Amino acid sequence: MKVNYKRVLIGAIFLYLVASPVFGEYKFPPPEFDTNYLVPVMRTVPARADWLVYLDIFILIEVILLSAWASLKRRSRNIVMLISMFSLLYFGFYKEGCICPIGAVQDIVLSLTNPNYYLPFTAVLIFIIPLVASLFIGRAYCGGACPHGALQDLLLLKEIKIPRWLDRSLSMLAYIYLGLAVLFALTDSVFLICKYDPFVPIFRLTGPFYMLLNGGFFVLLSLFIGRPYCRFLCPYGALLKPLALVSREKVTITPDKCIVCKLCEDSCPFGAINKPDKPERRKAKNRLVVLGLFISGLIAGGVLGNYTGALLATYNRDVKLAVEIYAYSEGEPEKIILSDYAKEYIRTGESSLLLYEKVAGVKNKFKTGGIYLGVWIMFVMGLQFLYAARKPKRDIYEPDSARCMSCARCFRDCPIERQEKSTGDGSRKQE
Amino acid sequence: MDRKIIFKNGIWILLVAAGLVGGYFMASSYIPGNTAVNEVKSDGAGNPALPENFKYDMAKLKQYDPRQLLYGEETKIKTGLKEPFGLTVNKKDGRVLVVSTEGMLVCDGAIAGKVAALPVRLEGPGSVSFGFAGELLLAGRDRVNIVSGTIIGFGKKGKGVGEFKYITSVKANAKYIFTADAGNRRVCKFDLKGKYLGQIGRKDKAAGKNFVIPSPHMDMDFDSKGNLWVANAGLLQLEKYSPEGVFVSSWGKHGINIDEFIGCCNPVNFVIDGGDNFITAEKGVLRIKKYDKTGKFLGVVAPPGTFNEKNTSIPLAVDSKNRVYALDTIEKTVRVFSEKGY
Amino acid sequence: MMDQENRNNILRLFFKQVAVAAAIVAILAALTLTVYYLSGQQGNIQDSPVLTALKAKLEKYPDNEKLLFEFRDQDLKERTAFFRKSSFLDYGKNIFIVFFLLALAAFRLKGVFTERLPEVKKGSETVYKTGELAGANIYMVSSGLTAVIILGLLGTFAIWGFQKLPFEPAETEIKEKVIDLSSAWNGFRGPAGTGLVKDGNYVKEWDIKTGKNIIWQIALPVKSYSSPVVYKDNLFLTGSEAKVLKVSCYDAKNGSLKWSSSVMVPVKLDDVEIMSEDAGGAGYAAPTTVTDGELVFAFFATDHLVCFDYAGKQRWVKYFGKSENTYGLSSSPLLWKKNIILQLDRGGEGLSKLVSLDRKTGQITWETKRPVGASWGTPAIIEYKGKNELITTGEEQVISYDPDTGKELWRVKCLTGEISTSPVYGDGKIIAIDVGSVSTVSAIIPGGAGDVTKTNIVWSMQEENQAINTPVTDGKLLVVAMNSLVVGQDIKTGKVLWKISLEDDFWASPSLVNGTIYVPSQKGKVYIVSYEGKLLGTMDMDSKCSASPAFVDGKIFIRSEKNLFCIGTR
Amino acid sequence: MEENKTKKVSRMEFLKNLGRGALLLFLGITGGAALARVKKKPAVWQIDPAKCIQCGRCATECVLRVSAVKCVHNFSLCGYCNLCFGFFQAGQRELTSGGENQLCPTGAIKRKFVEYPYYEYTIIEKLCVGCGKCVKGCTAFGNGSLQLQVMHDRCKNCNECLIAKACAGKAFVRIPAEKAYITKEGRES
Repeated sequence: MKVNYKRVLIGAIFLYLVASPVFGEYKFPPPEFDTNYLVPVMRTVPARADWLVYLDIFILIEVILLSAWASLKRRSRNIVMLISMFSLLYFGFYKEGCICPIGAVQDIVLSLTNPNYYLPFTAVLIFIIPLVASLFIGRAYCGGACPHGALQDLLLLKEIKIPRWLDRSLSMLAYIYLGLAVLFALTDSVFLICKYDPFVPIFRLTGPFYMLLNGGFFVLLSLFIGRPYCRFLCPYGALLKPLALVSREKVTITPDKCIVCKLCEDSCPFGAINKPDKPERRKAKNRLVVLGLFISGLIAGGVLGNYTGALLATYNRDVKLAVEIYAYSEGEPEKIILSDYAKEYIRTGESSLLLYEKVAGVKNKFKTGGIYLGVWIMFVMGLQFLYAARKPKRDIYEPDSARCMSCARCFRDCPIERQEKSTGDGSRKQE
Repeated sequence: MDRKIIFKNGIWILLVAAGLVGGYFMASSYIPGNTAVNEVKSDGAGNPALPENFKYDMAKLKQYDPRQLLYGEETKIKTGLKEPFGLTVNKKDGRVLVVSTEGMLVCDGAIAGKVAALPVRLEGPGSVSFGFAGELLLAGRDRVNIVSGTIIGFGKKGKGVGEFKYITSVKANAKYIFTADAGNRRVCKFDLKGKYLGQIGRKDKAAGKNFVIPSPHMDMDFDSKGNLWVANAGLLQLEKYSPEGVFVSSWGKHGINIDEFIGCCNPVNFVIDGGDNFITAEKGVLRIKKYDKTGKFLGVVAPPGTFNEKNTSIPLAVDSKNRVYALDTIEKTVRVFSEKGY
Repeated sequence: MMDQENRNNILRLFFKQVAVAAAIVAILAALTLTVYYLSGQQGNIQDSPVLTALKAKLEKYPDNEKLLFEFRDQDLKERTAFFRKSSFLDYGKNIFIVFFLLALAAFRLKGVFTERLPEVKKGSETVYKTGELAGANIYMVSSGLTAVIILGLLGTFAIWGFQKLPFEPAETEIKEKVIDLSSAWNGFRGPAGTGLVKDGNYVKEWDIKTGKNIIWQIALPVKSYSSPVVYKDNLFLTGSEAKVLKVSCYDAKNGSLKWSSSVMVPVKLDDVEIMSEDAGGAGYAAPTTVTDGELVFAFFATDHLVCFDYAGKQRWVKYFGKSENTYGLSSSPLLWKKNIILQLDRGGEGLSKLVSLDRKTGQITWETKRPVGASWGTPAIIEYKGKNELITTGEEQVISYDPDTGKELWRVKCLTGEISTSPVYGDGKIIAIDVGSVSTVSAIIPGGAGDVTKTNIVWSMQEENQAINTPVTDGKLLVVAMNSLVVGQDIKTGKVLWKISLEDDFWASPSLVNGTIYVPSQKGKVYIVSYEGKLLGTMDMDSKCSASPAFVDGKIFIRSEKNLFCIGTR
Repeated sequence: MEENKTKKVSRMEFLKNLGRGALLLFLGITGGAALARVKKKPAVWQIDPAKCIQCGRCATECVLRVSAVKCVHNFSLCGYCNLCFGFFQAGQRELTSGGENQLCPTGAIKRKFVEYPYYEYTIIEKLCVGCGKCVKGCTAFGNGSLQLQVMHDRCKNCNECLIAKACAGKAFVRIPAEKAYITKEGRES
């Protein structure tokens, strides 16, 4: 058997390489068999090859560029859909959604505070590439390359429009979620984004029950609401939004020929198209009030965040362990059933006071982090408030470049666009 | 229009039927067993408790009746050797000898002397014992040295005649030297000059016996009548051979009771004391027990928990006063046990 | 022949029906799976009660073949069921996915054949019809509302987060109090560890039968060789009671129990094999406690150093790993500046060490490995030529260390056998005694570096008796209580000044109190000897006295095996 | 009017360019800092058998329904014992593969007679749930040839391994991907 020989040979070489320098000589010999029994080799399946990871990066870049081309230049919904289908199949179901830029946020953050944390080069690239891209070509990553987004987008069956004020309010959650995820990652507590990601278990078709339940909920939601996770929760989307706002290229519908028909606004399931407006100028007094509110909000956020952080600290594993050890050392040892963690900790014989000290450090980290979290939340809130108060003059329907996912639905529904397409001028140049 | 209706109803029926068939297969592939609901209790750290069947309780196996304890620890000798492997007592002068590849330690009773260099270089751990005439038998992994004024060495690595793979014990009586070679799973017989005379085991179909040695533990000793006893560890038995090396009888059985041997391969070490009683050492559940010459369980010498749990063998020796010397190879100490009231 | 529109209509209808039917199947599958998933097993096989019961039965009737086959059948059935369940989940999942995708595709295709031009939806304008200003206000109001909600949430969390973790110390830093320990008997053999008392009026006569000069006496539930320690009204004792380690605090005025706390160490004492007091070992709690006036430090033979506060609450515990000391550890902890110094001569290679721990936290401040095996003495800190030295006795040698850093200063090889005596210092000489059939008393001058065996031994003398306790000296007279002998020597020369032969054995150390020597004995007596070597009296106690007495404010606290006595005039 | 508009737009454009530049700089700094922390070699999760205490969490904590951790058999260490404590329960009735004798809760170990007195024990990987019971038995009594390992055809190599977070013995380590398994070779008893 050819295959068998190969396996034995590879195994032997492997064993030789691994074991021989250290232990080689004195190995107790296995029994000698009279029958021609061949000692099998321990089953080891090699890990995924390294170059494949770089191939993924390459594909990611290509897909982002392609998606941008399809939405900005080719202006074709169908091509964008095809790209996102590919992403769903490749990044989603084949790669099973790991590692993705959404989770990479935590890797980056944790590696900045903990130099010993294992941070692969690819994680940095995967994190940074879509961000840089969004500065130039908008949220092309969300539109075509993100398997999470692709899944939700393709699931959208019967759209239910949610009012704008609700949309704007809910989109705040993403920033809070981002803040929390960063706080938990910084303190090495838990990777919140990964733990509660709704779509990874769907890509894997298996997972812990709570994850599957979460996934099912979001799938159900996506049937009726356009990209609920992207719009309201995605922490990476929260990062992309401000970058896309100053993007060089952005989706425009028909700036020169807009007939203000409102079709595009209806076509957008993400509420990302602003309608024409002719506001009056606001008075400076109002702005002052808003500014005052803004600053006091920041302070309130900081103060409250401080204590909120202290509460969040109790979700840290070390803190839980310390609480357990404390309960053990205060109560009657016979009656308390210790967890394995506590048993292991006790076995090492460290002073419990040291643990308490460490935990105090963790809690302090959380408290400081909580201040930043509170300020961050109130800062974003304030910006949102100011943004709402702002009234730019607009004559035509225009996509909100922060919210636009480059899905190209608006082109599909635009009568002018249709007309041009039907007259054969397919690849219309953008003004 | 008819076709339309057929379409309309046909598709409905077809699809629901397909679903039902699927469901039927789903249901039929499921044989209702006993479905105890997994009661997930939370421990203090907020983690689900492990189901009980994932626990593998070693504590249960370590239980013993304190009334069965026959011996008490008398003293402990620190060896100062890095990797001691061999222990023997010269029954004539009561000196304890502990051997490691880098040197040996001679103790007078409980008082440790200085670490001295070995008379001969040893390749890897092996075994040590005193011969009938007081000569020192010093074995490395695959070479035996007879030290008595002059040094006679024999053996090399291999599986042929007079070759060794993994010597775990070497003992001599007035006529012969016996070596237990765990690597080759055989006992070899030599004369006092190192001349090969024969072997026991090694799929010796004629003799009808075979040593089952899954791990490098295979001990030997002589009783007062000069019979050779070999620990057939894989069978959890002690086997008796005549002075000439012919199989006579055996005893020992496996089980979880204190008088039985537990594990894949026990006893890992044993020694026969002046009263022809067996002192046996086991790994896994590290304990030393005492049996009489018929294999009747007498009691416990060292209960579980006495030795460092990382030990996988406990070389044993007895002196003329029937004190039991046991070598803790991890903590590098010789522990001396004597009968209570001694 | 159908026209275009008709064909589209039929296809649309077709796909609609496919979609609805597939959706129904998918939903059914999803529901079944969910119910199934929740119905118990989540991927791991369980020991079922049926099997467990059968197993127990089988063990009871091992020869019952029928039972055996019943067990095997049931076992196989359950294992099969487990994997059937697993495959059921997989299979059901596949059904769900296929039908779900089918439904999705059908809905999409239905859309393809419903070719309609996009049109402005009716009624969608209403929200914004309230005017431009109103539209803007809606955003403002919603943003404001969100802000309020989030602030509210933050506030709620903040209220919960305001609570402290149970072990968090109070915010206010406790200031370092300077505690006067000069009048206390706060450790092994007094505040200086010398066993020397220079002031106070102590009785030389008492009777436990008549109660003469007995202020109070209490029965001790705990057992150990450790000595009582007194600070102000608090008397601390350690011991083991029914295999539980205890630290107890009594009122020194009347002997009432203030508290008795079990030591929370994460081992069962059954797992720690220690030679008990009955077997001639030191037991679990031979080391004497030490207190700094705020905290009590108790060391146990289980290798745990435990810190209690005066309320009886355990503050910290430090574990040093399993030791190999034959008789059990007996060296008492020592107070030094902010630290606790502990001599851990625990036998075994690399196990012996000297450690210094921070009093407050139990954190190790320094640690020095000792090249010796097991020994049982307590170190002493002396001042020699303005420098502090930590003198230790151990296997074969006396070693001096710097108590602040743990650096070795010098060593003298003058000891043989098992060392259980502690060094004492007087008249510029360190007295070290070894134990054997012969005891050698050596006087060593401190100072120097390295091995100073040849230069620093001033005198040494041998006595054919065993001394396992610690001598006492006032700088002139050295009193050694040996086996059946109490010897008074001149510390300058080692010359024996007097000798008292007694049919007794001494484990407790003698004390020199204003020129009178108190020697508790193993036969349950306390011998009172004058400075000149005259036996003044023999006080009978109830049982053997292995602990050294404490002398505080005119009261003598003597711990016998069973009782604790407070002796003095009322 | 027209001129005014272009002017305004260009001012806006300038501001946007400024913002873009600032954000790029920020991204550059973040990326650079992260790159400084990058570990060059690709790594995977694996269990160090020396630290593994066989607590059983591998079976329950993995993100996959059936854990990526499986028991593997390092045959070169195996003693081919008749009385295998990875296979048999302590106190087994007899040395057969009857359900009452087996330790494995799923029956995932196959016992095959090789020749007297040797038996081969093979893990049926499909049935193994990674509970580590057999590993515990073999480590305690035998040569420790059974060990738990993360199988890389199943492991998703999550950036935060949930089992690693839950591992009581802290036995989960990241090791270079080219040497993705930790065998006990040579550490035989």
